Amino acid sequence: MIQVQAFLPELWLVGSAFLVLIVDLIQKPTSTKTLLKGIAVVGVLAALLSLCCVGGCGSCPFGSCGSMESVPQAFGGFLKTDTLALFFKFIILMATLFTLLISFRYFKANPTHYTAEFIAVLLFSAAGASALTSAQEIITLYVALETLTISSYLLASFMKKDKASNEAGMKYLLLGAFSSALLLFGFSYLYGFTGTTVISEIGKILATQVSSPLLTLAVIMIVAGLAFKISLAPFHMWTPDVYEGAPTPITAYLSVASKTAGFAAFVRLFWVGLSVPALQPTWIGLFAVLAVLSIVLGNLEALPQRNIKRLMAYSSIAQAGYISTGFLAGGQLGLTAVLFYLFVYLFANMGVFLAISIVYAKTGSDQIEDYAGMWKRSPLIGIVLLVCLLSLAGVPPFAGFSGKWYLFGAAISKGYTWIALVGMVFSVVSLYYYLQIARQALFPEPKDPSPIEMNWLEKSVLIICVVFTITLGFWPTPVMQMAQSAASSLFN
Amino acid sequence: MFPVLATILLPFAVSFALFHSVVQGPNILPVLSTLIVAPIIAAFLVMIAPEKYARWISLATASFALGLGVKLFLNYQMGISGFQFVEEIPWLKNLGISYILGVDGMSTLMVLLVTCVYFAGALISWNISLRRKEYFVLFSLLVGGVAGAYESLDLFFFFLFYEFAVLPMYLLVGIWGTGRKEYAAMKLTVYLLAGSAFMLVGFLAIYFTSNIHTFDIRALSDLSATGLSVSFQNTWFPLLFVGFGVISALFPFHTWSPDGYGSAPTAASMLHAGVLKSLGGYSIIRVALPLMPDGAKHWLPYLAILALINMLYAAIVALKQTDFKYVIAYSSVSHCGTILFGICTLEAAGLNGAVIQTFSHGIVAAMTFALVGTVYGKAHTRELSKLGGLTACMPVLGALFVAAAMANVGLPGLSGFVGEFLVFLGSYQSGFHGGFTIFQALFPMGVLAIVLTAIYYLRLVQMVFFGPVKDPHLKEEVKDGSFIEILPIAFLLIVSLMVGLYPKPFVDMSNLSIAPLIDNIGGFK
Amino acid sequence: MIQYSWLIPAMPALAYVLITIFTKRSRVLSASISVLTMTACFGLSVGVLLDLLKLDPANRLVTFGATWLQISPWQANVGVLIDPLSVNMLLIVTFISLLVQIYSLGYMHDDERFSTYYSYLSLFTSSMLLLVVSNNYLQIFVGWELVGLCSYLLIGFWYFKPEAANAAKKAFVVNRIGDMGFLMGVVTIGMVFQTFDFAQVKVLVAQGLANHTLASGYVAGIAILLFCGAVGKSAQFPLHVWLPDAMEGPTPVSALIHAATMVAAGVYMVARTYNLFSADPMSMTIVAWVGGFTAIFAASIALAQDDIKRILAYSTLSQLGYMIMSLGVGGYTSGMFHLTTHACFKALLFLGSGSVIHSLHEQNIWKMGGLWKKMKITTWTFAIGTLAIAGIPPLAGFFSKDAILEAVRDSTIWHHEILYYAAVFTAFLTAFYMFRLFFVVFTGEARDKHSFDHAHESPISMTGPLMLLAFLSVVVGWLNWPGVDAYSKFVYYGDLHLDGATSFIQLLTQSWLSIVVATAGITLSAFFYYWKIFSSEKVATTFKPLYLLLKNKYYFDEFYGWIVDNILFALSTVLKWFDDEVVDDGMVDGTGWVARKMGGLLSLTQTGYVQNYALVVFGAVAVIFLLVSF
Amino acid sequence: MNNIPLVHFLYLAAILFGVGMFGVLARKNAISVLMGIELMLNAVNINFLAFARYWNWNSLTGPVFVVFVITIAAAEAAVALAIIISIYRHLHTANVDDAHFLRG
Repeated sequence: MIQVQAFLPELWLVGSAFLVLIVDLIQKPTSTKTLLKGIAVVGVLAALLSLCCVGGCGSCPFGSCGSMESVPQAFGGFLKTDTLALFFKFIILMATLFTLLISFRYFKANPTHYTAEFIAVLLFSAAGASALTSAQEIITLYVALETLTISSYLLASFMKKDKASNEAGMKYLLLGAFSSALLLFGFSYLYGFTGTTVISEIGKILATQVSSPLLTLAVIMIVAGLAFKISLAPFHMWTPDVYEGAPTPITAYLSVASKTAGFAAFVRLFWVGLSVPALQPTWIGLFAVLAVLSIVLGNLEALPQRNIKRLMAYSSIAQAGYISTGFLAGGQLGLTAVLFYLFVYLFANMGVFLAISIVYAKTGSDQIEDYAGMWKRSPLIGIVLLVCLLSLAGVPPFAGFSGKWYLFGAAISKGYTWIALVGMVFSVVSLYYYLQIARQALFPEPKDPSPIEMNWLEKSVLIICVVFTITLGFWPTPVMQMAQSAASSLFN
Repeated sequence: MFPVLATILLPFAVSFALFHSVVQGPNILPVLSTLIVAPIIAAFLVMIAPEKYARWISLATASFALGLGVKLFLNYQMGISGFQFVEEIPWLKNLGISYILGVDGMSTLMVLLVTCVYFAGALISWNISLRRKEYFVLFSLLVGGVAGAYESLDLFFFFLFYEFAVLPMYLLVGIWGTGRKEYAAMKLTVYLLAGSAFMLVGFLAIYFTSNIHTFDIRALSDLSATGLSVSFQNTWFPLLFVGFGVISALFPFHTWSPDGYGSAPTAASMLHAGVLKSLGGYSIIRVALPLMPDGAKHWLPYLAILALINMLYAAIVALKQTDFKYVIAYSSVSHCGTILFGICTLEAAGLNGAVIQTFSHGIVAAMTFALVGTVYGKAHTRELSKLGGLTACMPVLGALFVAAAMANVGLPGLSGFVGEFLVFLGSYQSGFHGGFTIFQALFPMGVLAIVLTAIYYLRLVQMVFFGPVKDPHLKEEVKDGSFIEILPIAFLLIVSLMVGLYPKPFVDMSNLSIAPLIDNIGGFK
Repeated sequence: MIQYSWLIPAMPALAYVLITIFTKRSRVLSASISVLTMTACFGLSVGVLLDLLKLDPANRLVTFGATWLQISPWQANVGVLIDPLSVNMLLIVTFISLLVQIYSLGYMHDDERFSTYYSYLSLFTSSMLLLVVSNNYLQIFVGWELVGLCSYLLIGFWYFKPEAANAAKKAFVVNRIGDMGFLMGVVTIGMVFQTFDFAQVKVLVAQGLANHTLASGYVAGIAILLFCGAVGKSAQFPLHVWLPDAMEGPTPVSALIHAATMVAAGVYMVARTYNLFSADPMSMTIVAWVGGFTAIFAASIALAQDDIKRILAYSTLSQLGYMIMSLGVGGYTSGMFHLTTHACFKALLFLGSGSVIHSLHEQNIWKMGGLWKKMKITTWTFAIGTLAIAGIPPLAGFFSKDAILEAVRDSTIWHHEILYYAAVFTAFLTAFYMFRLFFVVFTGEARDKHSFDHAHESPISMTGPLMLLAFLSVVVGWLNWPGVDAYSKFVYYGDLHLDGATSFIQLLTQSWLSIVVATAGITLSAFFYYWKIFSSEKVATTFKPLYLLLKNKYYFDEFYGWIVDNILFALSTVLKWFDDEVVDDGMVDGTGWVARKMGGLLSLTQTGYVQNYALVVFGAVAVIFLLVSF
Repeated sequence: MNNIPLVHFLYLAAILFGVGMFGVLARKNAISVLMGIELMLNAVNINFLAFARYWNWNSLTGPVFVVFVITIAAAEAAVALAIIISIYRHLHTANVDDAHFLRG
């Protein structure tokens, strides 16, 4: 049977996407796009609300998820929206919402004729991402993934006039396609070994099998294909170029939404499908290597950066590494840590990118030295940069700190103390470049003291980011509980 | 002058009146939380209030906090050892984290120290003009963090507050500093956080290795319950020691301290040298020793050498400094060496000495930095070659500086002596147990430090305050300290005198937490 | 009265606080507060003395105290111990400092920091008395350090004079070096005996030595550590260098601190802890020889000095050497007795020189001369002081110095005969250089007309104390008038035994040698400087190297200066370089530099060529596969 | 053709995949790179079908997957061509190496 709740959010997104396109056709081209924006925002908000009905309770998104009588599912269980999926969906949808906001400011700065298309494609890719989180089966997973990525190719290269954007798009596309080819090849062998594409079935069947080189190859290729999406080193090479070239809102979107989706895929595929004695040591070890590599490379390469978007790209590589430590630790604790950190990461990163796009709209530059004296031009942005960046660096009392506390805690609980040590040492390195930005923003007097204006919406969103980032630092309890119930839903 | 006095006395009285009822058992008012929250609230008030009220608000809060600190000291029941005024709120049950505050003798002293320095700092920053609002916001936040670090009994919150204090320091140094301030600020921050990286991993390792999954220090202090293996302790004790040591400027991780203090604004260096730096030694006694006694026994004799190097090395380097403030900074490093050395002795006397020395160093270093700041504010230079004969134009400050120097030198009657004497006693005693230990060799060299300290401090006094006035127009322009400038320094001097003249209450206080600890560990015997 | 004895150190401390906080403005109030408290202290001390005399000689010891700090097993007390020894010191200190304070009324009259001066004096007296009445090792150390501080403050009282500032620093640091040993000694005592109390330690040492649980060598070690402190404070060789420089301070200060009281603290401390020293001959020998050597060493230097105060300073050194030596050879009573008499006549001499300096504003004796015409009282009193120190009967110096010589002669320590002849020779030298000083300054013709013309006798506030002290310098010695032996019966160690003469005549006959050398010294210097039959210049030129050696104090200042500059400060320079370059720039900034450079190098891998990225992906997969499967 | 063993198909697929990968890594023209990717995808398709036959034809999983792959490949190609054209507008070449302005 089919329960609509299982894909209600996706319905909302796709629906509003089409609506946007249609309305754009009806409207006369000169008209302001406010209506479209309205529709999009409402659509995403509706999708967010629909999470509640999926959760089966009216009150809070996740309130009674633990005590839900039946997990809504559709297409013969190919889509199953359990609490884990809900958590991921929430992050993705929030990210989409933020992206929309950012993009409004961004397009004020460099206008385009294709606002409607942009919004629609964004919503499509969001739908893909959100479907991905509840995919229980490889084909579904693959289709959702491609929906996400192909539309993000478009988004990345959306600024047709801008050479950088085009280059970014092309690189992203070629490499993305290449990596998904690898992924598929891995899938094909996986199918070959098990004869099924249902993840839980795969797990059952592989449980009895012994490891074989081909199977290992398959696993490695799958890891490679997905690691590309969350930009784990050494599959991260595309990230800086694409992040720098793509329009700022898309950079934000990629750094949060598509990462989250990638992790969702990882969690399902590996902790349900491939957590079998024959394979687990292999891919956990593999992840340990990748995580450490990303932490080291990401942080070190971020040091010499001058362009803030590029810097954030490297930082996001490092962050992926941190999250992977929690992922490879696995189990209730590890996954909780991953989910919580993603939640934290959402607000911190989005805050930074919103600030970036606001500054860019004013100064037309992404160079760090142009952030000089931000405290005077707009105190709020100064605070946002300080708080969010330090949260990314994992400095108390900001959310990133408690996030890292759980991630490394999970890693250590499984005996990966050395990874935790590397992680901590390099988060000190990261502190160096994050503080470089904060320093520019807070210490010197501005060259051009003209204030940076923003509308009430952006103001409030920035404030929300700050408030969340600070509060979650010393009072993570509620979100942690949600994350726990979400993580536990994977195992029962 | 009178409004200032009013702003000081009223909140002081209020806090006394408010907490007159704070006693053991179910205490009505969460005094410890108030100590943390009050500065943070003050920060918010400063944020919203108009700029001209900023300093008044922070001064009022400071004296309120001072009242609390004194009250705490008075109301602490000497009869019962162990933690008092405990507040406990479960935070994340299944992760063993809960919000626990509590003080024993040692931390009561530390809280008193914090409040004293906070008060003095608020007065010293009276004439800050640049970005005053932000300054006082950060200043108050800093204090809140430090107070929390000294009070919290849960490793998670301990760490949280600990680093919470580091961040405002970064901004204070970076924005209101002098000289290579941005470099210094960055260095200081990166250093301290690098040190804390080991702490965090160590804490987590302890949590997951121990049989009882909790971050509650009280529970973890029971080795039989935690069952941490000797090998584990031997691995992690040095790492934690170094992690904590970094913030106490342990050689060779001390170089943040001269640069940091050299360029920090006065109140910031007061708080940092006086309070934040003391956190290192404090946390070793509070966390590292009780949690990993076997590791301590194994490593301390070697770490003692590092501590000794701190004492002597910093003292010798201080001899040739040309910058007024750098001498003080190195002397502070040297004194921290004394503290660490006292800890390394693992003896009742030594540890008590370390605690008293921590308190004393806090007060004295704060006083000295306050003086340097005030003098610098008047003479506009810290070059020893340019200064000289300042007593002629600022007799009171000169006299106070001589007093401060003597306190640093460890002259009896001032707080410095008590701590150092106990440390030496402890180190020799530690040398006594189990035949020859390294301490018998180290002890005389430790004593050598008091001579070196005397040399460079008297050199300082001579070059700055004695002799003929090098710069003639200093004589006309520069006037002696005003009431508001003298007040905090005199206040700190009085505290130092109180400890120096009648140390019994303070030593008893610290011994309340040291004696049981030593009983558990049992020295090197 | 004894139960109030704790007030004796307390009152001057109070005076200090009052002056510093309230009466800085008013000179009169400050001075009167200080002088009145001092009078009260003196009266109280006399009262204590009388009380003590009431007690039976066998147990003239009263002690009480309160806990100062406590860590089991230790309990450090602050307490009072009243016995003949401490009462003796109490009287000296309170009396001399009372006189000095009165004297200073005149001497410091024109100084603008008059009140501060008096506050310092009160502080000094208070800490000195704290040291004196102490009943435990810790407290004596505390007082010890505090007098050091006051000496620092008072030497550097004229801080704007670079020499004064230097001298103050030097005094403090050199003392600090000695105190290092003292502190180690105190700590060791605390370790070994688990207490700091004099009485208890005394008992424990006796027991330990009796039942051989305690090696006497160990006690000797402790004693020597303590003695380091005495060497520093009493300016014994090799830590003597600070005392002559200390003369940069105001002259009354030199009289009080650097002649009568503080420098005697070392002697007092040795006497106070005598049971430790007497436990083992080794420590006694060391003490005796250090004292003896200092005596002759300093006396020889005094021969060639030109500054009136420095000559007196060196004579102080050599007299202190006498006392130390006397203690070392077991002459406990004689040492303390010499301390007492010396306090009187040396204070007298310093105050006299002060009155000279006050009128001439000149310290070089070769610019003085013929002063007896202008300043009768000063001249007469000074003459008495000089005779006293030269040891001419029946003045004070004679009795005490002769007792010391006796003690040395009769002692049994290693090569005491050498010490004895050295001491006798020192007596000769003392007589010589003291009269050299006297003749040059007071007799003959004025050498510097200008300063001579406006020379004048000092006011009564200064001459009064002079006369009083002169009187004492005559009579104090009579305390030990043969047959009476009042002092010896009062202050002694162990059980009372009186040896030596029973009548004055017998004493004179016994000690013919010291009288002979004294008169010889006087006559010789008269030949040189009064009748000018011999020419000192000629001698100086003939024995030029020797003369220069003495003139330059055996080059000790240069030697120590060289050590400080070329060892300590050189080391400091090296370490500073190490700290800045190696630790900081190298290790710390180096790490950051490496990180940034690595970041730069690694980011070169981002070539921007899409196919390189693809290649990396492929390569990574291939490598991982190979690693995993093989 | 039932007697052709599975491994033959796999070898074929592997070779095809390799060829495609070579195209991706070596060819400079963006279009050829794209074609290389298409080859890789088709190799995957062969795998799927082969495996599908190897298991059983009743479950349509393999073929269905193939259908999806083909569709998505088509979509991908569409987007790709669009982007390449727009690149061409800027650089007047479709050589992937000429687009290397974002680096470092």
